[in-house]
Amino acid sequence: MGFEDLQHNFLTGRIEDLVKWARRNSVWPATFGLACCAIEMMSVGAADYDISRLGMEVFRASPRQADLMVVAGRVSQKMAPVLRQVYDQMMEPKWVISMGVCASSGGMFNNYAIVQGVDQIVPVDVYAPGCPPSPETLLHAILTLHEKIRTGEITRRPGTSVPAGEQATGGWVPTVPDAVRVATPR
Amino acid sequence: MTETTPNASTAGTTAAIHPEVPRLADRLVDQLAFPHRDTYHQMVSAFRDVGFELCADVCAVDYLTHPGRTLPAGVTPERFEVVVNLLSMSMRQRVRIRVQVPESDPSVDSIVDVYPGADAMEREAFDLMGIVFAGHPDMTRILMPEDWEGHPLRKDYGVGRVPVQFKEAPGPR
Amino acid sequence: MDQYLPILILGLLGLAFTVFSLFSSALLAPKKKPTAAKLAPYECGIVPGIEPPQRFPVRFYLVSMIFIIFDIEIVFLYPWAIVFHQIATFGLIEVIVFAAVVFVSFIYLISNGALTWGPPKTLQSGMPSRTSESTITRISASPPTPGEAA
Amino acid sequence: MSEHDDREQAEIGLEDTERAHREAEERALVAETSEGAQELMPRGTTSAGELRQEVGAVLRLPEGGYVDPGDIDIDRRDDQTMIINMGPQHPSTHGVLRLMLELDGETVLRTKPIIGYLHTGMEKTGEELTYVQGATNTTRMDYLSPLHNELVFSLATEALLGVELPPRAVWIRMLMAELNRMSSHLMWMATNGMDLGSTSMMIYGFREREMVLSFFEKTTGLRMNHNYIRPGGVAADLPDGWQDDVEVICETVLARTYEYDELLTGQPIFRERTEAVGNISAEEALALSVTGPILRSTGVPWDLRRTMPYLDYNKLDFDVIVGSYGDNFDRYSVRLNEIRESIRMVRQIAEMMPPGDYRVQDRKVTPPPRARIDESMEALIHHFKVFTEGFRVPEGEVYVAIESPRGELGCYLVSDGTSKPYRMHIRAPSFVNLQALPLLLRGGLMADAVAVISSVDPVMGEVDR
Repeated sequence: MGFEDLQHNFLTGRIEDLVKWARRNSVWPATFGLACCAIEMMSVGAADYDISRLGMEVFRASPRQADLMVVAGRVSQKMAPVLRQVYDQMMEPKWVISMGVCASSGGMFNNYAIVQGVDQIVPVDVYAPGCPPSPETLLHAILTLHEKIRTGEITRRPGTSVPAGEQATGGWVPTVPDAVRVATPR
Repeated sequence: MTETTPNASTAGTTAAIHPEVPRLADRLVDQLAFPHRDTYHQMVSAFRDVGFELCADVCAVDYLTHPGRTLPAGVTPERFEVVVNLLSMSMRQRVRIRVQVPESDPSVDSIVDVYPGADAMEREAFDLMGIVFAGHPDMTRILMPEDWEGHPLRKDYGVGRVPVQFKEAPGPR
Repeated sequence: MDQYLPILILGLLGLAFTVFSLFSSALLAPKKKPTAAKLAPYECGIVPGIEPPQRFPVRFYLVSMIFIIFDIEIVFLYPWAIVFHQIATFGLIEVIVFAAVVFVSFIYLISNGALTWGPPKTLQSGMPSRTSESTITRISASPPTPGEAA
Repeated sequence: MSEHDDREQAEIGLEDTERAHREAEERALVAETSEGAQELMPRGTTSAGELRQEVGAVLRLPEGGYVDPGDIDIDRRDDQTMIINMGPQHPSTHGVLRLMLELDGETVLRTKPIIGYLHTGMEKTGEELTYVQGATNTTRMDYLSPLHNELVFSLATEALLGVELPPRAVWIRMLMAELNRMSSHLMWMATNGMDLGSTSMMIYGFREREMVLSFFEKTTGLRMNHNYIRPGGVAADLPDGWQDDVEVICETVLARTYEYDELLTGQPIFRERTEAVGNISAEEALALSVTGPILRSTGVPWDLRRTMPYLDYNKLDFDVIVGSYGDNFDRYSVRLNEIRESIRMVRQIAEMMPPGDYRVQDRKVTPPPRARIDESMEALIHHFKVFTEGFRVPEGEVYVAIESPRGELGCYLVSDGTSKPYRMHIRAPSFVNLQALPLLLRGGLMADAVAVISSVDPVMGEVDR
């Protein structure tokens, strides 16, 4: 019974995989429903498309207890600083799913009132297309996020130096754009 | 000055519930009224006393790029127009009061003391079109952020369209 | 002596678990200097400009009083539960008397209006027990006489 | 000694700059999300008129009556009350509504709804799109009943065009509008149950709503934002076998409404939180221009489908549900029974659905069927013209109002003869119903505030447009 026959199990797994497995299966979304996509997000939370099988059943209202912010809906210029404030108040590690084309790129409302893409305010991990994305699309986006967490890298390989200006917190820290209110051309 | 004075007699057409109710298209000729800016408030309270219980809608229209609209004789077309939509439940009728507001002094009397429900609609007309309602208790913006300059729904206000970049746009990261 | 060993182990395990869970978040969570936004009070996304007042109405204090009364009562029940078999009937009567005494203070608090919050319900008097059918009227499509008042 | 003092000075100096820096950062943070004059100010700095609005004292003053802040003043001094935000990101505000409340302990004294956090400039976008594309823009306003928005925009366009619809198009529109009313009220039952603590109601409500949405997906291709009702008729005919789907929906949802009745109405908690909470009288509702289930719950029998019928509603036999006390419980029973009325109407529509065309055959308004394009050049030109430049609407202005699940939904359309609306203003019922909140919340508890907001059923998409 050499070392090779040992199949991969709890004992032989690395602690990083354990932490990633724990994080992936208990991502709690913060209720950030803005517009029509919020209704589809609620129906994903309800009985028919049930995300509690992915460990995301409970929608935490306060960002202090949430890991994932699903930006569901169009982000107006008045809402941008509030969205940024809620994102800043979320505890690390945190992720963002930009649900729907309005959040991802301003969608069909290319005008003065809508921020053309929420990635000008917060770093986005997964974009879910659709207007509104059907619950299956949102589930697919959530599974893509799980995949991203699973293959993401937390600890830093020994010997790789910390890039200048970044704290030594492993490869996890996303760079946050500093724009808060994005002035679209008048 | 052609003003259709509101009187009970013109209120006969109650839509009785019989199959041959007049078709929507031909019943749509609502009562229109074109008061002058000074007699606007007095006409609104006159309509209210006659029996128009509910003020359905107050909105503003900017006629900068469409001056040639059909107006009854004697009404001088101005740039802005405040449109008030009153509804009478007892007489089952609507009336649309259209007031011309000049561009030089875009202000008109507020009807909040006659119809308290018009408070938010007037704030929206002020916010998006820039028409000040004199006597309104809380004349501030309602939809746009507080430090927003300009009134977006005016015709000379750009749509603010961000040109769609087809080339590989440098992402924030 | 050996009968106390399980209690000791249990105590140590409890201690170990609390210490581990305290330091595990410090061990595993990313280290970031808390920014001003994170330290700001969370009020539904808005950073409040007006400082919350330090004075709170007395009602909140009364509710905490009720909690403390029953909390202490429970604390006394634990030792009683352990020796319950030895002091069978006497123990039962004694604890009932104890609970009654504590309950008297609860009655006093209720009579003082500790739990009656908010406004008196205006429509309460003379309100028949309503079902979703009882308080609504149905107006069917019978052709009304012209000019029927709303 | 002095070198010790210098270090101390330096430290204090450092501390001051540190604190000054932190305060500056703090102030910048507050400035970012504050809305200045739109917010609720402490009582000392608000004007008497604004104070009256925030307290919800609405009824008209006797002529020449003067309001001195003294009598509105609540017997609490300024420093005992607390002004808090029930802000844009809140589980119970049904979207991004921000309510600033002045509280004395748990009792609400003053309220000021601050909206605009979902302002999408749809009326400006409406002026950019042609009449054919207009419905896609308005359908995203009230995203719980998108078909009603499309219906009001199409009715306004057709009123300007003066075009006559074939009967089947009219009846398909009525069918879809009533099904949409059912799905919107089911959604309201779900979120209202959740707000009052019965999370099982949320699951049941969504389960029934999924059935209606699957029928929508089968007919229009999308679960929401369908762009199905267009000026000139509907986009596509009903799928075959639609009668059985509609019959299954009606039967199941009708049986389920009695289950909801059993689940909620008898429950003492539900009763305690809805009876005599958020009262509004008929005069106050009319003064505040409130329409829809809230107005009907106060006893005013005003339903546009009955009193000012559009489409063919006068040929349907249905009841207008009217409450008596005007509190939360009445609004709940009005909406619950409106679901049953909608089911009755859908069944009648299913029986009396006329055959024929589902859209106007005038090729200037509606594109020709897809197959015709390959055969005739003229059809190709019509198809190309309708979809690129759109059809021209004669110059004029019109106001059309229909009964959406939330109240009177009106569309004021001004056209200048080109193929794009000159001005499109949508009279959103939630926008006006929301202004009744200061009156409804005054004097109630914080928990009642949650129940009242959910009973007003605002949809922020149509409030902020």
